Parts: sequence; C-alpha cells; structure tokens
Amino acid sequence: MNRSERVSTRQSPLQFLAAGAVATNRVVGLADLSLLEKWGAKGPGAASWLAERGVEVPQSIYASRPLPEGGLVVRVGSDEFFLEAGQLDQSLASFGELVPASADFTPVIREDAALRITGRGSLDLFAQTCGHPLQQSPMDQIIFTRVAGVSCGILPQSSGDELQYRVWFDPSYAVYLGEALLQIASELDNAASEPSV
Amino acid sequence: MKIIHCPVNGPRPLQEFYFGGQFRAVPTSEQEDAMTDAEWSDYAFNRDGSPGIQKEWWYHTPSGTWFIAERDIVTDVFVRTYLFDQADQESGNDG
Amino acid sequence: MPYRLLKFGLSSEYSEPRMFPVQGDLRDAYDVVIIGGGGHGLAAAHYLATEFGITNVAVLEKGYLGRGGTGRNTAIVRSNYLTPQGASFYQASVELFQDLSRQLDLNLFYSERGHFTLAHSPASLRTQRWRAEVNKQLGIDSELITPEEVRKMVPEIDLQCGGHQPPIHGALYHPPGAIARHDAVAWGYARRAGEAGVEIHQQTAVTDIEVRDGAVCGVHTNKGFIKTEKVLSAVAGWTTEITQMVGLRTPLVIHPLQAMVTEPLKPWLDKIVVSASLHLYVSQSSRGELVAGASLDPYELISMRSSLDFAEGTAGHLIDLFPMLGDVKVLRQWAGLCDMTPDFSPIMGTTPIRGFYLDAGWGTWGFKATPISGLTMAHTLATGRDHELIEPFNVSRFSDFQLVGEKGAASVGH
Amino acid sequence: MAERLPYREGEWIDRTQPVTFHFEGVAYEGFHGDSLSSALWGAGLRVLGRSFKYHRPRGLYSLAGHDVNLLVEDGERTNLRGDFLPIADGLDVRAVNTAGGLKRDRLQMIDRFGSLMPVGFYYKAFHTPRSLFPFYENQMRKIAGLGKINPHALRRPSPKDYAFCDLLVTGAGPSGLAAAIAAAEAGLRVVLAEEQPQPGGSLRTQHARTPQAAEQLQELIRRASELENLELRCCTQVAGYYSDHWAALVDERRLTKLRTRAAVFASGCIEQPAVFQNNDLPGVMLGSAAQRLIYLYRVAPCQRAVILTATAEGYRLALDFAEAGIPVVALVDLRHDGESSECGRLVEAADIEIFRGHTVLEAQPGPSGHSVRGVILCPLDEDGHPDAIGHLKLDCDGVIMSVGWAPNVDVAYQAGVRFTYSDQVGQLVPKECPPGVFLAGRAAGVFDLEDQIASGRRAGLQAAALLDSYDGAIAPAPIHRGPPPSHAFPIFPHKGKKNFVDLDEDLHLVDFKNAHHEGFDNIELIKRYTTVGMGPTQGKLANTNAIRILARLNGKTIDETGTTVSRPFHHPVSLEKLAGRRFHPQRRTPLHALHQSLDAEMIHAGAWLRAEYYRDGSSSRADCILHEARQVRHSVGLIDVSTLGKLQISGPDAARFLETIYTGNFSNQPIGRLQYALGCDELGVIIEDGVVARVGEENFYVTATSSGVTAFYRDLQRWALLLRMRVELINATGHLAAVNLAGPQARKVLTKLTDLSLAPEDFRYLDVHRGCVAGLDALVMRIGFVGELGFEIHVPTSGAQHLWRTLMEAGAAQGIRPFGVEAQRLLRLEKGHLIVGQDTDALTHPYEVGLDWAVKEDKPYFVGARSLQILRKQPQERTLVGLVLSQDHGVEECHLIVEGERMLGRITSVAHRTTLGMPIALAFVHPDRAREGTELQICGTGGELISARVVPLPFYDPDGLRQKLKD
Repeated sequence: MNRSERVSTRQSPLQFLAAGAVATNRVVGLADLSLLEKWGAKGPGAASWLAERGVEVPQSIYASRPLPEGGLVVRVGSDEFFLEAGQLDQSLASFGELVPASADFTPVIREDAALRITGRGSLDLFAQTCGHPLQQSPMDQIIFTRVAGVSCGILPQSSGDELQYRVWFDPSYAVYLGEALLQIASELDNAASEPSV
Repeated sequence: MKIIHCPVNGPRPLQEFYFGGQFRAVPTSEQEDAMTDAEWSDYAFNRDGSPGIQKEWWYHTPSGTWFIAERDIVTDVFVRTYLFDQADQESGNDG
Repeated sequence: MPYRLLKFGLSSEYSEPRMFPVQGDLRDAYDVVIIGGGGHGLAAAHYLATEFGITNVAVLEKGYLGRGGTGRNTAIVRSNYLTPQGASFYQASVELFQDLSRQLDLNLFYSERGHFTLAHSPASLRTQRWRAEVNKQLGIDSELITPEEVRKMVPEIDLQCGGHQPPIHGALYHPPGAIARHDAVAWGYARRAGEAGVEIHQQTAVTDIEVRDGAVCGVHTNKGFIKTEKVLSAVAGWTTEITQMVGLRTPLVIHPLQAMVTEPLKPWLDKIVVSASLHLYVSQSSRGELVAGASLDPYELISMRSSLDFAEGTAGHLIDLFPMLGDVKVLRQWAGLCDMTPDFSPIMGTTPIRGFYLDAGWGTWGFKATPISGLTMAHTLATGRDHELIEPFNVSRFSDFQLVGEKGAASVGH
Repeated sequence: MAERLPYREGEWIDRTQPVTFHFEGVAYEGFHGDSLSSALWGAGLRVLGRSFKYHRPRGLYSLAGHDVNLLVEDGERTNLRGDFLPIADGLDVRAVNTAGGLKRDRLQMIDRFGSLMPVGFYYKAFHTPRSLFPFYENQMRKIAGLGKINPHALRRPSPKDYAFCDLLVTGAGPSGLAAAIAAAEAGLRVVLAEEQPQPGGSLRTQHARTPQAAEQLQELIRRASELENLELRCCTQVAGYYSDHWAALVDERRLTKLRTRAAVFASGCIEQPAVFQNNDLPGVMLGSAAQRLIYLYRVAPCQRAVILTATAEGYRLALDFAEAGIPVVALVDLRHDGESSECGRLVEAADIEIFRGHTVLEAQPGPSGHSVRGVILCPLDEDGHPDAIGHLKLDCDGVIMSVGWAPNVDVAYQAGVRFTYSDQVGQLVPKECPPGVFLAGRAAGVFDLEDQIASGRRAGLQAAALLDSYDGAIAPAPIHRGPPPSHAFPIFPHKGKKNFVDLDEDLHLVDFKNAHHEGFDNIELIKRYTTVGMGPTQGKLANTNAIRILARLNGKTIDETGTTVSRPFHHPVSLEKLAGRRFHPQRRTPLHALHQSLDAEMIHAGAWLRAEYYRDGSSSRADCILHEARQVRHSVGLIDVSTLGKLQISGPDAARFLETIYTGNFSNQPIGRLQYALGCDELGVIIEDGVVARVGEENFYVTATSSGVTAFYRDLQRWALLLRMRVELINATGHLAAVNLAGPQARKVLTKLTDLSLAPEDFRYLDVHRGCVAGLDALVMRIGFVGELGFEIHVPTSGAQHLWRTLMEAGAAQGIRPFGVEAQRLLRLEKGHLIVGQDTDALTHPYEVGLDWAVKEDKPYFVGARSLQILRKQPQERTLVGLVLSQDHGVEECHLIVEGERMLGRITSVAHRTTLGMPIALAFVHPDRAREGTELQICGTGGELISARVVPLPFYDPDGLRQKLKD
C-alpha cells in the first residue's frame, strides 16, 4: 500500500469538529490536527539516536524544538520524546523503520488526538476547564495537566502576535473532550456577540 | 483544594494527583523468605497511621510521575517532595 | 397532646433535671477507663453499668460529648451488609435502636424511612443482589428492586441521571433503613450512664497509657494519672494516636469523610437514597434540610477541614439524581474522621495487650453500630472475652489472614 | 407607592426606571436598583415573612442578608433572599413557609403555644408509646422546612471557572478599597470582591452623612478604576476559603475557584441586635439597615423612631434620621453617662430626647403583631440590669437598634485567622493570622474612617511586601481609641419569652438558660441542643449574643467560652453553581460510530462505552445475544476489544519484571509466543489477568483488563521504581485498537487480508506475529478466550475503522457478524474462563478459583507470593465450580447456594440460554460440595429452590480442540 492510500484509511477521532471549528473561529478556534503523523521514543538511548538522525534534541524536560522538515519534537519525559509532523503529507515513518532491534529505547506508537486552540478566548476556555494557570506558562514548554477531567499535554506557542495552544490527549477521549470544548467555545462566542450592557 | 508540588511538574491542584498510600520499603526476596508468617502479615496489613509526618507515595496522573512526599497528616502540610531515586541519593539508604 | 408538653406549659419554673451531672475531679483509680465520650464510649459505659453492674467507670473525653463521628455522621441506621458476620452484627444494632428512645427516655427521632442503594451498572446490581440474598437468608428485610419500583417510591429521581451518569439499573431496598438524631444518642447514653454512677469527664485528654509486662496499669491525662487495669479505646478517628501509646500496630489509616446540608425545604424526600456508583447518599432531616455525603476523601488526613472539591462533586451527583434541585442552596459543609480497615469491618474486642480493649475501625459505619458496639464491648470488658457477635472483628484476624469480606459491598456504604 | 425621600447623591435607585413586580399576588412598584426588601418596605409593607418555628410576622431587619425574614419563592426557585434579590418587571414571588399566605398564615397559632415548646422539647415527647411516633413525626414533618421545591424545575448549567491572582481583598468598603489600591499600585494582581452591587461599604452607610465620605468614595473608586491589575467584582460573595489559598467566589452566574497568594479580609462588621421583648416585630431593625434604607434606597425606615444605642454610632444614626426628616422620639442609651463626643452634643442640639442608663424593655405590637406601636423603656441599675420600677411608655412605629457589632470574619476564620476578645473594641479581634492572610478595617476592630483607610492600606502593603512587590515603609496598625463601639451585654430578660436571640430558629433568652441548666454548658453542646446558629444565616445575628449569654451563665470570659467552628459557606450557594458543567469524561473506541450504525445497544463499562449486543429486527435481547454466540461457534464473528489494556514492556529487565508482577514465568517464554498472566496484590488477592506476548528478546506486549488497566499500569510504574528494574513501560491502550475475529471460519476470512501465513504450522495456537493486515501494521495474536479459533488483531487507532470494514467485507461470504460484550461473556462462560471482579471478589486468591497452575511458586519472588504461602496452608473455604442448572430461569448472579439456613456458596456467573443447550453457571461453593456430580440447591428468584449439579470445567470443548483448530 502506498503513502496516499495509507493516509486515506486513517481517521481522526476528532473528525466531527471540522464544522464547529469554523463556527467558533471568532473568539476561540478549535482545529483538529489529529491526522498529523506522530511518533515516540522512550528509553535511555532515545536522545542520542534522535540526534544522530539530525533531530535537534530538546535538552531540558518538557522543552520543544522544530523538526528539520517541519513539525516538532517535545521532550515529554527525562528519556522520552514525542514527534509530530508539521504537514499532512509529512511522514515520520522513516523513524520507526530505522530503529534497530538492538536499540536501547522503545519506539512508541502515538495516535494522540490533537487540537490547536486559538483566539482571544483561549484562556477563558481553559479557565472553565483547567485548574492550572496557563497564562503564566512559558512558551514552547509542554504542560501536562487536566482539561475537563482528561489528562492532556498543552504546548503554548506564539505565532506572530497570536498565542496558540497545542493540546494532545488520548484519542479515546476525543469525542467527549472535543464536544465539551466546542460547547464552551460556542458559549464564549455567543457571549461575545451579545451587545454589552 | 490542595496544591501539591510535583518534583517534575511543579505546583498543581490536588485533582491532578492520586494518593499512593504510605511509603514502605519492600522486602527483598531473601528478606521475605526469612520473615515469619507473623512478620509478613504485620508488613502486609499494618500501617503507621499515627499523627505526624508521614512518608508517602503520590502520582501525578497527567504526566505519569510517581514521587515521594513527606507530609504532616494532621496539618496537611507537605514538608517536601522528591523523586524516589533522589530520596535514595540524599539519604543513602537502600530504599 | 403528650402530657410532657402540657407540663412544660403549665409549670412556671423550668422543671427539667440536669441531663449530665457536674463532674468533680478525677479519682485515683477506676475499674474501667473509657477513652472517648462519643456514642460508642458512652454506650459501653451505660451497658457496663446497667447490664454488668460495673459502675466505677470513667469516660474521658478530650473535647465535648459527641464531638467526633457521633455528631458528624449522616445518622443513617441499617443492617443490609454483605457478610453474615456484618449483617448479623448490624441487625442486632438495629433491633436495639428500635427501642432505644424508650430505653433512654429521650426521643431520638428514630425514623424508619426505607433505604435505597442504587446500582448504575450490572456489576453494582450483582453486588446489591448479593447483599439482598445474604440479608434475606438472615431474616433481614432487603430486596432487589427494579428501576420502575424505585421511581414509584421516589418519583423525583431521574433514572437516566440526565445522561451524565450511567442509568439506574435497579436498587437494593431495605425498608427498615432509618435515620436518627445523632447527638441525642450520645446525650441519652451519657444521661443514663451518669445516673448509674459512671463519671463523664469532658475536656479531659489522655496523654499516655501506662503498660507494664504486656498489661495496662494506668492512664495519664491532662488532669493527672489514674490507675486502671482496663482501658477501652473508643475514639474512632483518633485511634492511631491511642494505639501508638500502647505500641499496638493495626492496619488503621485515617481519612476524612465530608458531608453537607442544604437550607431547609418543605419535606419531599422521605426515603434514604444512596448511590453506590455516584458515591452519594442523601436524606431529608426532620428540619427539612437535605443531608448529603460522599465517599471518603482520597487521601489520609487527621483533620476535619472542608474541601470545595467535595461540595462540587456532591452537588453534581445530587443534581444527576434529582435534576430539580439545581437551585437549592447548600448551607454548610463539614467533615469527620474515619478510621479505615482494609476489609471495611471494625476492629473490636481484646488485643494482645492485656486490659487494652479496642473499639475502632469504624470507617463510615460507626453511628449505626452505636448500641451494639456499646453492648458487646461492655460484655467483653466485663468478661475479658470477646462477645460472640464481635469475634470475627478481633484485631488478630489480620495476622491470621482471616479478613471479613465486607469490602465488596462498601464502595459507599453509609 | 409610598413617597421616597428626596434625591440624594449616591442613592442606588434609578427613579427614571420604575419597576412593577408582584409579592403575595399583589402588584407593587419600586425602582431599578431596589432589592425586593427595600422595594416592599418602600411600598409601605411591614410584614415581609413568617418565622421558621412560631410563624411570627417579621419585617425588614438587616437589609444585608444577615436575617432571613424575607425569603421568597417564585415557583421555580425557592429560599431567595429578599435583601439580595433585585426587583425586575415580571418578578412574581411569595413568602415561603406560610399556610394560606403571609397575612393570614394559619400556622401563626403556633406562636401562642410557644410555652409548651421549651428548648429541646421534642427530645422529651412523642417517643412513647413507640407506635405513635410515626404519627407525631408525620405531623412535625408537615410543618418543617422553609421553601418548597418545584419537582419540575429545569437544570440551568452554570459555567464554573478558575481564576488566579496575587491578592484577594474581601469587601470594597474604605479599608478594602485602600488595601486593593495599595497592593495593585505595588504591582500585585488584585481581585476585590464585594457582596453588594456597588463598592463603598460603610462610606455609603455609617459615614454617608458627612460630605467627606462622598469625596473619599469618589476618590477611592477613581483610583481603583485606573489600575488595570485591580479587578473589582461586585455582587460577589467570598463564600469559603480553603487549603492553600483557594477561595470560592460566587456571583449571580457562577462559582469562581480563585487561587490567590494572599488575602485581605476587609469584610467589615455585622451589626448585632439587642435582645428585648418582641425584638423581632416588624418595625424593629438594625441601625445599619435603617441607614441602607435612607442612603441607598431613600426609603424612610419608619415615621417615628426610637433609637436604642450604647455607642456614638447610635447618636450619629439619630442625626441621619434628623437629616432625613424622620422624627426621633427618643434616643435610649444603655450607658449611664451617655455620649460625650461631638455627635452627642449635636443630638442634644437637635432636640432629640435622650434617655441615658435606660433600655427598651419591650416593643409593643400593633394589631396582630404586624407592626410596632410603641416601646416600654426601663432604667438600668449600675450593673446594667433593668429596674423593676420607672417604666415609661413611648409611641413609635420603629425601634432602631445600634448597640454594637461583630466582625464579619467567618471566612477569615476558615483562612486560619484566630481571634481574641478585646474589651477595648467590644468585639473579637485577630490574634493570629497565618502567612499571607491579613485583616483590615472594621473587621480588624478599627471604626474611625481614617483608621479604616490606613489599616486597609497597611494590609495591602503587607501583602505586597510578603510577595516581594514592595519594600517601602509600612505604617503601624491603627488601633481603636475611645469607648468601645459595641456594648458588652445588650441582653435583657423578660417573662414574656419573646426576646429573641436567634431569629432564624426562634430561640429566646430562656431557651439558653434552660439548656445550660440541663448541662449543655459548652458552646458546641448548647449549639447542638438549642440549634442556635444552625439556621439559614448560620447565626450571623445570633452567635455573638449566644456566646455572651453562655459566658455569663458559666461565669467565664468570652475567650474561655470560645466560638463554634466556622464552616463554608458564608451565604448559601446553589447546587448548580457548585456543580458547574459537571465533566464526566467518557471513553469511546474508534469503532464507536460503526457500532451505532450497526444498531448496537451501547452500555457503560467503566469509563468506556461498549457494544452490548447488536439489535436484529424484532428479536429479543436474549435471542440477539444467543444468535451472535452461535455465529461465533458455527462460522465467524467479529468483536471490538479496543478497550483492552495494552501495555508495552521492554528493556533488559522486562522478563524479570513481568515475573515479579505476575504469578507466572516469562524468562523462558519464546519470542512469538503468548502466555496467560495472573496478577495478585501483596495480600495474594487476584487483581488482574491478561495475556503476555513476547515480541522480542527484551520486548513484551501485554493485554490487561479494560477496567483495571489504569490502576494496574500505575502500579507497574511504581513497582519498576521500587524494584529498580531497567524497564520501559508504555500504556498504549488508547493509541491502539483491537478486534477479535473468532470462529471456525476466522482463518478463511483473515487469509485474504494479510501477508502473514495463517497455516496451522506457521501460526499456532498462542502464537503472536507482526504483519500487515488490510494494509495496516498489525500485531496478530492467536488466542481463544471464547473457545474457538480466533485472531486478535491490534492496529493503530486511526486505522481501526478501515480494519473493521475490510474484515466485514472479507467475511461476507462466511456470513460474518459482529458480536457484542454479552455474547463474549456467554462464550467465555461456556469455556469456563473467569472474569476478574465478577467471578472473583475482594478476597479471592488463585487457589480458590482453580488457578493453582498459573502460580509458579518456584520463582524467587513475585507480588503476593509470601501471602499465598500462608493462604495455601489454610483450610480452603470455597472453590469455584461449574454448575448445570435444572431449569433455564430463576437463577441470577449472586443468588446463594443454600442448605436449609446454611449459606454454602454463591453463583458468580450464569447463562440460561447457551450454545450448549443447557443452563450453566459458575459458583463458589464450600469444598465439601465441590465434587463432580454433587447436587446443590440454589435459592433463586422469589426464594424458589432450584437444583443444580456440579460438573467439570470447562463446559465446552474440554480438550480445547476448537481453539487449536487446524483447518
């Protein structure tokens, strides 16, 4: 099976979001990035092996760096890395295929549901769902916390003047969490469109 | 709502944590074999639940981090928290 | 109209006698010292005096009568336990409770409401059936009922839980389930014990227990030393402090248990509703307040602080079951302490230390055992041998690997 | 509408916006900005509510929510407080707790029987004979409670949120504003919470008359509004204060969980009533309530006032009345030497008659007790006791009490502040404040406006200094000078027994004497016996006087007497605000939508939703399940097992690690082979089972129970640490999907889709292979949980739907059908496989369920080993056996096996209709009764005795030929 066929058989757990994301674009935007390929490596040898593959390895825990061909790598544990492609057509398959049997780390299948949250209402959305103060968090450092009761990794990023939050979580919670966030996002949107008193 | 300082993730609200009970050194297989039934049942069942500072396990769920806390179980003050291995280095015991 | 009320109206002077005597100084020695002036300790004192003729007894209470679990529980009485040992014990307690107002000549507002344990899953329904079957075998009135039968008796319940929770699959129904005025139970026993000659010393804290050659010989208090060869520890949430004094190791760990009440409402709920899956129990008091509680706090703590998490969670679960309660307001929240055992059964009776008797491990089920624990511990203190009803609960069951299998039923068991 | 007082700067009502609303069915008018209380009082109404117990008529009292005289309901909501309820067009409310309306409440007759109901009377009556108690109880329940719930009220989900700041200031009066401004100017992020609709506090009431007050207020508000890092939240109560500086803020819409780093309580004082006969009549009110009426709502509190006081504030109050043009008939001062300050002279100059060394002994009721028509004054002796002679009657329609205060510090108490009684101030003042908690203003015992502002500024700067935002000078704390602003004992006995201490609970002075007499001589005991402070206001107007009374009865000081413990909430908080949105995370497999499109009945299984069975036309549930099971036995079926726990365990110590956590041996397990694995806890109790696949020398793939895996994985992580094993653990449960293709035709279906050879010799029973299935990277395991040839296929979640569809298409020729959890449970039962948690309980160990073979005792160590050694020596009390039932109905799981009254065992799993054509069960029985062929009796549905026979396990295919099927 070739590359394009493989993509076509994959399905995002957040598929249902697509329509809603547009509707709430004004205050909070929710974009589904689940179909970007992901890959992980865990174990003492992971960092050096990634470095040999030309990956700029984040030195401190929870730091992130761009991948050479787009996408990013996040150090999600002392010896654990999470990689995500930057484009739908970017493949990380080569990483997995190259791991030798003798490697002293384990390749990890990552199928996280992934969101990008944008807009001036992002922090209001988190205020209703997360007990950790994200507004005080540094950029490009992943935060493991809970959003609406689900364990998530959240990466605050700035693109230009805009703040955005990348959120990854177990795909089995995708429908629940996606719907909960969408509901709040639309309420924030409605509240913003009401004439102020 | 308690704030607990995870040694890896920093201060977080209680909801992100799971309480893992009192810390107890696990007997090695040799020690275990040498224990009488009474000594084993004492280890298996009995706890030191008396007032004071208790060494205990906590788990930060979103990141999957186990760590040790020393907490006053009367005032609920966390005296300190550290990773299991760090405790080992600091106190030099065999865990 | 009861004669008593007319008497109040007709007499110009307030003629009610003192309920508790003014206590003088501690004496040098007592036959029995009971630590803890809660329901259990006072009941044991009462039965020691009245059933066994032992009146040279001091009850030492570090605060005021009923300060601990007695005044903090949600006052539910029932006997629908899972194990034959547990069910028989609590059934004996229920039977004592039913006649206790008369015995103590104090209206305890013992009110049989009917007790529902809702099951939200097939697994929970199985457990409830297990309890029902064991109960029936022991002659205890319990049965498994369908969601429709639940709705008939508590029409306000939303069987679907608004889609927030798994729907109700059925319930264990226990008609004799009752509520009572908890403080009054302690007062009633205190009054009777006092009348029989027992001394009750409030604001008297035990600071140490003297043990020589494996036997108790006295108790140190903030008011001096007393000699005694028999000490009963009936302090529930404070047990680990006492057992430490005598060097007795137990599995007990202490967790807070919280509860809350709403503003008074006109009576609408005359049943006791417990949901095993939602960790919720609720009833309406005679004042009209809804009294609600949840499961234990998730970590060990010997402090009666309140937490907002508890109020939030319990509020949510109340609305899951009773969607029309959204606007009802919570007046007050509070907490008590629970001394938990690994098999969710008490630790009672003799201990390896001669003369040291334990009445502990009351977890979340202490109030309902008040009369029977008092009676059986009095028997045990008087005879030096465990009463047969409490034999399974002796502390030796842990070293013997002979646990009581109550845990299966008690995910929330108030 | 009665006339309002003329316009005055700072009033809260908007006279351009009249509002019409209904109370007790009658239309009234008020203004936008009015609360229900002020609007009704302004409309001339005097009886606003009925008391809890005696149904006495009650009027406006505190106008601050410190009493519950005006509690209303609108059919939807109940127990709404009139003091806090803004009026609006269309508002239509009734008083709670009346029988037949407020005016002609039929229960008011209870008031006349008050003497039959001394404190605690209910403990002493109604319980004998026992048979009559239910009747009495029923009668009592009928009259208990306040508002009625509406059984049809709808949910109004409330958006709860979190917020974070450096400093929370409670109360936006002069000291709170000053604190917030000082802290914000030093750079702190400040939240300033104010319960009232507008900031100002005492600047709008006690200080309102002076022109400087208005200027001060404008200035403070201007400065506060210029600070971007100062957020003022009005109509917001700080409802509770919890560990680690979390505060519960509640406004009209929501609960905010605010994490702060420091707190200033500038929460002011609660004015306390005097205790005299009929001190609850409509027309008797607190001075601060009168000031709120005058300055905020421009309503005259009454037409002719008698002011009862013991402080300078009462004199200033008289001047407030004078300025508003309301005659003050008399100013009654409890002190013999009266007021020597400026305001004393001003009152004299205003020609107001002053009775020094007097008290109001009694307020005299107008018709039906609906109003005040006068007072009886009485001189006090040197000790403050009323004299028997010299009584004096005065006509008035209002009795205004200004005898003192109690600090409004219940929430500060929750924050850890402890108090001591100060004779200087006549109230509790802070003794110890925990780090980061400060008190300011009247709450801290300073009453002079300049002092209030200075103490606020000081608290704000202290907070800033603590948080390293300020290192400048901090002025010393101002202290109260002059006579105390509170009288020490404004409490007067009366034989009429309507001198109320607790208005919520209708408790009067003698109730306390009687309770004390009976031995309830401790503050906590007297609270529980009398119920003082247990009403809806939690004793805001009662606790202070109750403590004073008890202290006198015991001959002790206030500090020795102590206080009751303050608990959340400050004002009651609705369940929906506490509940918020209620997040209930739910997990779905990636095949969820497909199950739905196949008309599956979905059930909750722990956090997951699973397909229980697939509906099939009009077939019954039982038929559908049996049909699915037969399909698996005879042809091929497909089940979604994505909920299985899926763990990757790898590293040099992986095998050794598995041998530690499971009871089996894994070191010698060949690569490419599977093994059943059983896990116990340290007590030897079975907690987990699953399948271990060795996929490499140092790599294992482990499946675990759906409901147990989260906790099990967490335990494994800890064991790996404790045992210092070089092992990597990965919980891939959600990242991988799994299906089980089972049935004699399974091989035929799968062969078409994979590059793996499925030939029996290449892919043996209990083999595991990695390969390509339907174009996906897959791990394929040959296992037989249901007792047939079966392949469990694990693929990345994103490919699950594609896999399922492809398998279903490929199996069409074999008549493939999906099967659900129920069919799987039936099939495994036939095969005699137990389910951990159903066929085991919280004490079950392996030897009780025939899993001895899975316990490798020759290993050096595994979790639970030592306990199992002990358990093995004990006589066994039960064993799991298979039963064939004599009938196909009437037996349910957990029915008991009995012999007369003896309980011999319990059914753990049962199936009435099976593919075997006979009803079967698994059961625990006493080992004596476990022999094959033993006849047992089950106490079935309705108590029917049903017989059953012990048979060997498994019921189906004992030699396992089916799952090892070769063609």
